[in-house]
Amino acid sequence: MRKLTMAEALREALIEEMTRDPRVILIGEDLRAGVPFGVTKGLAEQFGEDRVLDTPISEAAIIGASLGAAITGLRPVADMHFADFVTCAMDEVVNQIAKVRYMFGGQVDVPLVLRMPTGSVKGAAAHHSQSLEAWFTHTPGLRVVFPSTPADAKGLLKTCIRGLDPVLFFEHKRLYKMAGEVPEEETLIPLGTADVKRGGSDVTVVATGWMVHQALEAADRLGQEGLQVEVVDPRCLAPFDKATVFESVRKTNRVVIAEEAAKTGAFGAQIAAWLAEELFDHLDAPIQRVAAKDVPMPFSPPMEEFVLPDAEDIVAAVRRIL
Amino acid sequence: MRKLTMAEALREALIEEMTRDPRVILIGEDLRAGVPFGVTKGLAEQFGEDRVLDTPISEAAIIGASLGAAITGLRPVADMHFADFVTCAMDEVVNQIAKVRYMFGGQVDVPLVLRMPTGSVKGAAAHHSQSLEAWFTHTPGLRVVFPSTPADAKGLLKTCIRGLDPVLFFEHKRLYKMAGEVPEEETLIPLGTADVKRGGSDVTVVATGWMVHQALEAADRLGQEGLQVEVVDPRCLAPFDKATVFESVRKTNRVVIAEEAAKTGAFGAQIAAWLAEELFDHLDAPIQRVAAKDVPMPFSPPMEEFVLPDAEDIVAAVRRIL
Amino acid sequence: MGPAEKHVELLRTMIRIRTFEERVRDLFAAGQLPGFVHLSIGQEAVAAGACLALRPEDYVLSTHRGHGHMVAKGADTRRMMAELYAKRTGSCKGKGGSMHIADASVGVLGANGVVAGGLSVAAGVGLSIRQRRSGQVCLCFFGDGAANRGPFHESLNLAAIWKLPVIFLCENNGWASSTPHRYASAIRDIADRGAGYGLRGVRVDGMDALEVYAAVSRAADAARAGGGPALIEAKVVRWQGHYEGDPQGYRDKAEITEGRARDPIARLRAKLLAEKILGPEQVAEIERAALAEMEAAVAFAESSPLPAPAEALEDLFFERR
Amino acid sequence: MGPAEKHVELLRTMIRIRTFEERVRDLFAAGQLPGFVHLSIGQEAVAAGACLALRPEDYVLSTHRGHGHMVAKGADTRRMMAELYAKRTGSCKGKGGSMHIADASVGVLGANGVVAGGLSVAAGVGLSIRQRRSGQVCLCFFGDGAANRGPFHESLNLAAIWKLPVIFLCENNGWASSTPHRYASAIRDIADRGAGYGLRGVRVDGMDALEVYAAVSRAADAARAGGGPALIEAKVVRWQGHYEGDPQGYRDKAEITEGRARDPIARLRAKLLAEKILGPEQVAEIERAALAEMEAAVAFAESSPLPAPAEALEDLFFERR
Ligand SMILES: Cc1ncc(C[n+]2csc(CCOP(=O)(O)OP(=O)(O)O)c2C)c(N)n1
Ligand SMILES: Cc1ncc(C[n+]2csc(CCOP(=O)(O)OP(=O)(O)O)c2C)c(N)n1
Ligand SMILES: [Mg+2]
Ligand SMILES: [Mg+2]
Repeated sequence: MRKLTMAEALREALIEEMTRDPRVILIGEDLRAGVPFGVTKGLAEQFGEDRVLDTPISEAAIIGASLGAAITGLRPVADMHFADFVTCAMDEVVNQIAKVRYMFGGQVDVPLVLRMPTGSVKGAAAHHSQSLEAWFTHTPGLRVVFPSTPADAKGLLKTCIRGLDPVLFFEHKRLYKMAGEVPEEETLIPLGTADVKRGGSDVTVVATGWMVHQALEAADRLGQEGLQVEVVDPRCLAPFDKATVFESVRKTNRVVIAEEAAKTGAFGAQIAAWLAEELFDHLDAPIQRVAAKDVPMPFSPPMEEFVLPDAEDIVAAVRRIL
Repeated sequence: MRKLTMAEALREALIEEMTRDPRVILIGEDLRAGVPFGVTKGLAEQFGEDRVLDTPISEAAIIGASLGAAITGLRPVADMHFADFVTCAMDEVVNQIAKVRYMFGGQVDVPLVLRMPTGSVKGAAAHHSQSLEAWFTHTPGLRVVFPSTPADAKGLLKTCIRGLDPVLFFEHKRLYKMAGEVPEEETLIPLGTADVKRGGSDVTVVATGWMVHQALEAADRLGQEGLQVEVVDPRCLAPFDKATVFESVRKTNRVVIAEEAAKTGAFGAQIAAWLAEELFDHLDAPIQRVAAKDVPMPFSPPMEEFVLPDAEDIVAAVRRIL
Repeated sequence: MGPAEKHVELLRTMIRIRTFEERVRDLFAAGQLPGFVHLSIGQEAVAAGACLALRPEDYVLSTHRGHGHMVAKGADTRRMMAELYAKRTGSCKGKGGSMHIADASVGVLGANGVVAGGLSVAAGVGLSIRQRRSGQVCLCFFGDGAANRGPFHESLNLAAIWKLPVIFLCENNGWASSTPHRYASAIRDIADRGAGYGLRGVRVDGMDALEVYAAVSRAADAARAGGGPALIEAKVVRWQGHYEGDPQGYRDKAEITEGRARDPIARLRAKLLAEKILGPEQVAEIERAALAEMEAAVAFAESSPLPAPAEALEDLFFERR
Repeated sequence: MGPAEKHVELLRTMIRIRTFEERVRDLFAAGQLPGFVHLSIGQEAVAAGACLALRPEDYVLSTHRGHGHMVAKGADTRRMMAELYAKRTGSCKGKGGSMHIADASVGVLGANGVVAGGLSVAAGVGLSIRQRRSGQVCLCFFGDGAANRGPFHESLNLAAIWKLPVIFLCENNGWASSTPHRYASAIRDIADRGAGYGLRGVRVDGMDALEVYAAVSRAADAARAGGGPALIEAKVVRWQGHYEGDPQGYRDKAEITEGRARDPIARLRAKLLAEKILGPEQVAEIERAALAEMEAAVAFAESSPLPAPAEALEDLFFERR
């Protein structure tokens, strides 16, 4: 199958959906130039500046405007530039976008996708490295999607753009340049479906985003010792595919949860809580969590590497329970 | 001992600390009138309008300004009016207040307290009822305090005002009018110390804020059946007193975690995750969680009551594991 | 409608709003309504004048003080009253209440519990109008207090650079809860902030429905013609407390009594009587009709069922799962 | 300092900034520095002119393009360079990097990774100055792009109603990353937004250090005298890309070359030479000294140790636990 980077796969999804539906518009900072990750480069030339809207640095207005457009007939795909800046539009996301449909008793649909470039890139430091997805899984009314491969990114983004509910779509910055097979034929991936990235019977590693690849690397290493590690990628944090995760843990009875966010209060804690509440009798060992240390992201590489979790940490966590 | 409402206890703490330290100032909306919860009423007359600053409706500027004041010699106690509006100053809280000390390598101290009136009051609906503390326990660099009694509120607020680290101080709206004993003599409660509100040996209920009182009511009811329920109030979510909670669970081997926030991704999930990771062998039953249903707060009382957790839910959770 | 009919329509709308809200005031005082309510009694001329200048297909973004905006834009007062009663038959099925009341069927995209929460949404509605070439306009109400929040700034700039058909209408009643506008804002006239966005801010007497109507009509025509957004400031008086039950210790009695001496309804009524556009009997008939309408609204609300508790789980998403 | 000395000081500061940043540009291109850097080459006159008008005890809030502000306010270039090298000896112990560089010992309360993140903080610094009656002022740098964010609006209004000693200084280089100011802002001159806060906005040629110095001096005197905040807009040219490595496909070559033809350093140098305030030899000496200083800075940085990984757990709180 042909290979695309995640950035190319996302662009393809945008092109296909913009071609298919004239109501789809893009709105955000530096979209026409495709700064900083290149996903939207060239789309203004292709679809016109009416549908690829560069904006001032006005996050609150951009995101609030996306809501206004969404409830009156458009299907905006907004771009947060860096997920860190969602803090500048937090009221619009949490108090408006997530709640209007409910507060108004279902009078409006909110077909809105907010793309969130997330996670660390070398030396980006405290304001350009955060993994904030947990906040939004704790905000009723939002869908939270977090793909780890080009194919998943494309298939999920297309589904989100066609949907009628607001989505925070997390894209890990380190994955934009990572290539993977992407089917030529149209593929829509339903929300709330986890994907088993690697089968195994000894231990389950539930990982998200960049950590999926760290988990696969860890699985390779442990595999050389004859350990069968199953790697499950939820792909979608809300709605969350408990069935697939539970099925895996029922089989392995051991689980490691790996994510890049600061450990305390991260989404992995909720996964652990579900297992401890609903699958307790199938757990043969403590639930291991691998995540970033609880500090802002430091600039200096040695400290940054120390703070970030990696394959080595996953290997160690698996060893603790096997 | 004399009794005070939580609002009176908080006012006393403010008066004592403002008297003791001229650097302490109050900043927020409608503070002079003491709207809406009365805590700051009369303080402008007592300490002057220079130290009790009413502001425009400019949450970002108010909270950002509190930071600027804190790192240059004042000790601001800012008021969020309703915790729900922290969304309007999220960048200032998360990217500035929580991170400056760290990003700058410890060059500045941040003696700042942000008071957060939180939780539901009858019919307040989606924008005035939220319990958002979990977000901030997931934000390295912040202290998160959540007292459930007038005495704890006073003792903790005094400690926070004297400290040199930023604190989000949650005050449950339904507790302002609740009276409780408060010592006359000066009492400072250290952060990170949980309090066992009621001893028991059969099951541990870890509860926060308003739910502490629901837990005590549940304990009474179950007590009539001879069940010994221990109720632990962390009082401080960050830093979190694992030792006291773990000690209780080591004794009871059964735990229910009760909070008012929407269940998915709430702080209780992190408590459950700690137990499942670090105290697994002492758990004899699934970790039960009692929390609000995952929807925005509806306006209509029958729906609101249905969404909110209460003593009955705690009783049911205890029965599930005994 | 000819001018005379329009004036009569303005009077009728103001009387309907006043009657609705006086009913709400009394019902709330009697403990019949949960939550809290903010009333616009005294400010009716803004809602009535502005909405008469709109077409049915136009949009409105409202505020926490939004009953008048709903009535003026044509919302069903029965479903409105039922919403305040927290009944299943309410505009929002009892999920919103006074602070989140909305009726998309008449273009009201919602009151807002967050001050200035509607301005950026309005800009986006304007964007969608432009993209769809639908010829609609979006009217966004907000208060003097809201004009000090960041979204005011970002939204006006965005609407201005894109020339969006949005009318930003500030109801300056001089107060943001207990905080006086003269204290909270560095300048007296919010209209003067328009210059920061290349807009000529317009100032009108918000106690004069005709002035409001004229100003919003001009702005709507310009917006439909592609002239871009407008900023209009209507100076009004807040007759009531910030919320019902507000002791208003912060406000001196004289200001309240003087304020109440200015009544947009009495003013227009006198004018129409003087100009013989209406006779006393016709005015009385309008008042009777409004009373009857609100009686019916209350009866409808009271006889409506409360939502079943589990209905709280509905309406969160379009896709069930 | 007499006028002549001040002019020489301005030139020296600009040359030091330029020399520091050209070094950084080359080191970054050579892959010596992690993360990303935004350079202010071409904009040196603003940092130099503004900071010369300040006292050592005054405060500065900087931006993501903040090296010049640091140098001009007196920060140690050795520790600055070490910070960019991510070394333990850096201004922020390697935790901040270029985008979060700060030196509280000279009053620089930090660059900021969030556009407009510093404005509200500056208002609070002004508040604390007022409460402490310390006679200081706070200078807040920000860009044209930042002027479209809500905190600009809220912070200027707050500083204005409280008459805080804060100087809001906009470096308008015509670009916010790839977005032109003329597209993103509804008005050309950001200074004109001052009127919305009762401030007389001041426009200066940001390529002329003397003009900037004069304007900020006046604003600082007024602020110290209790006259409240100021809004100054300095028009400048961004010589480099938005960040180092920016291909600038969005910007036409002519604009860049024309822009680079305008050089604040050459301009002042020529003036001082023409007025015989300095001779060529003295200018060369200043340049040599700057080169030597930055050589020493690089040597210091390169010879400094990287932080130990576990140092990442320090400096989060004052209270250990
Ligand atoms: C962001 C935000 N801050 C504070 C509040 C609390 N609050 C509700 S209404 C109000 C006053 C609003 O004043 P204004 O905008 O002038 O409208 P008015 O009440 O006068 O109609 C305040 C402070 C809020 N709802 N939202
Ligand atoms: C709130 C926020 N939005 C977007 C960004 C990404 N960003 C960094 S610098 C920049 C441009 C800033 O333009 P301006 O304020 O004019 O400063 P300049 O870069 O021209 O010095 C942008 C969009 C950011 N850092 N913060
Ligand atoms: Mg008002
Ligand atoms: Mg710029």
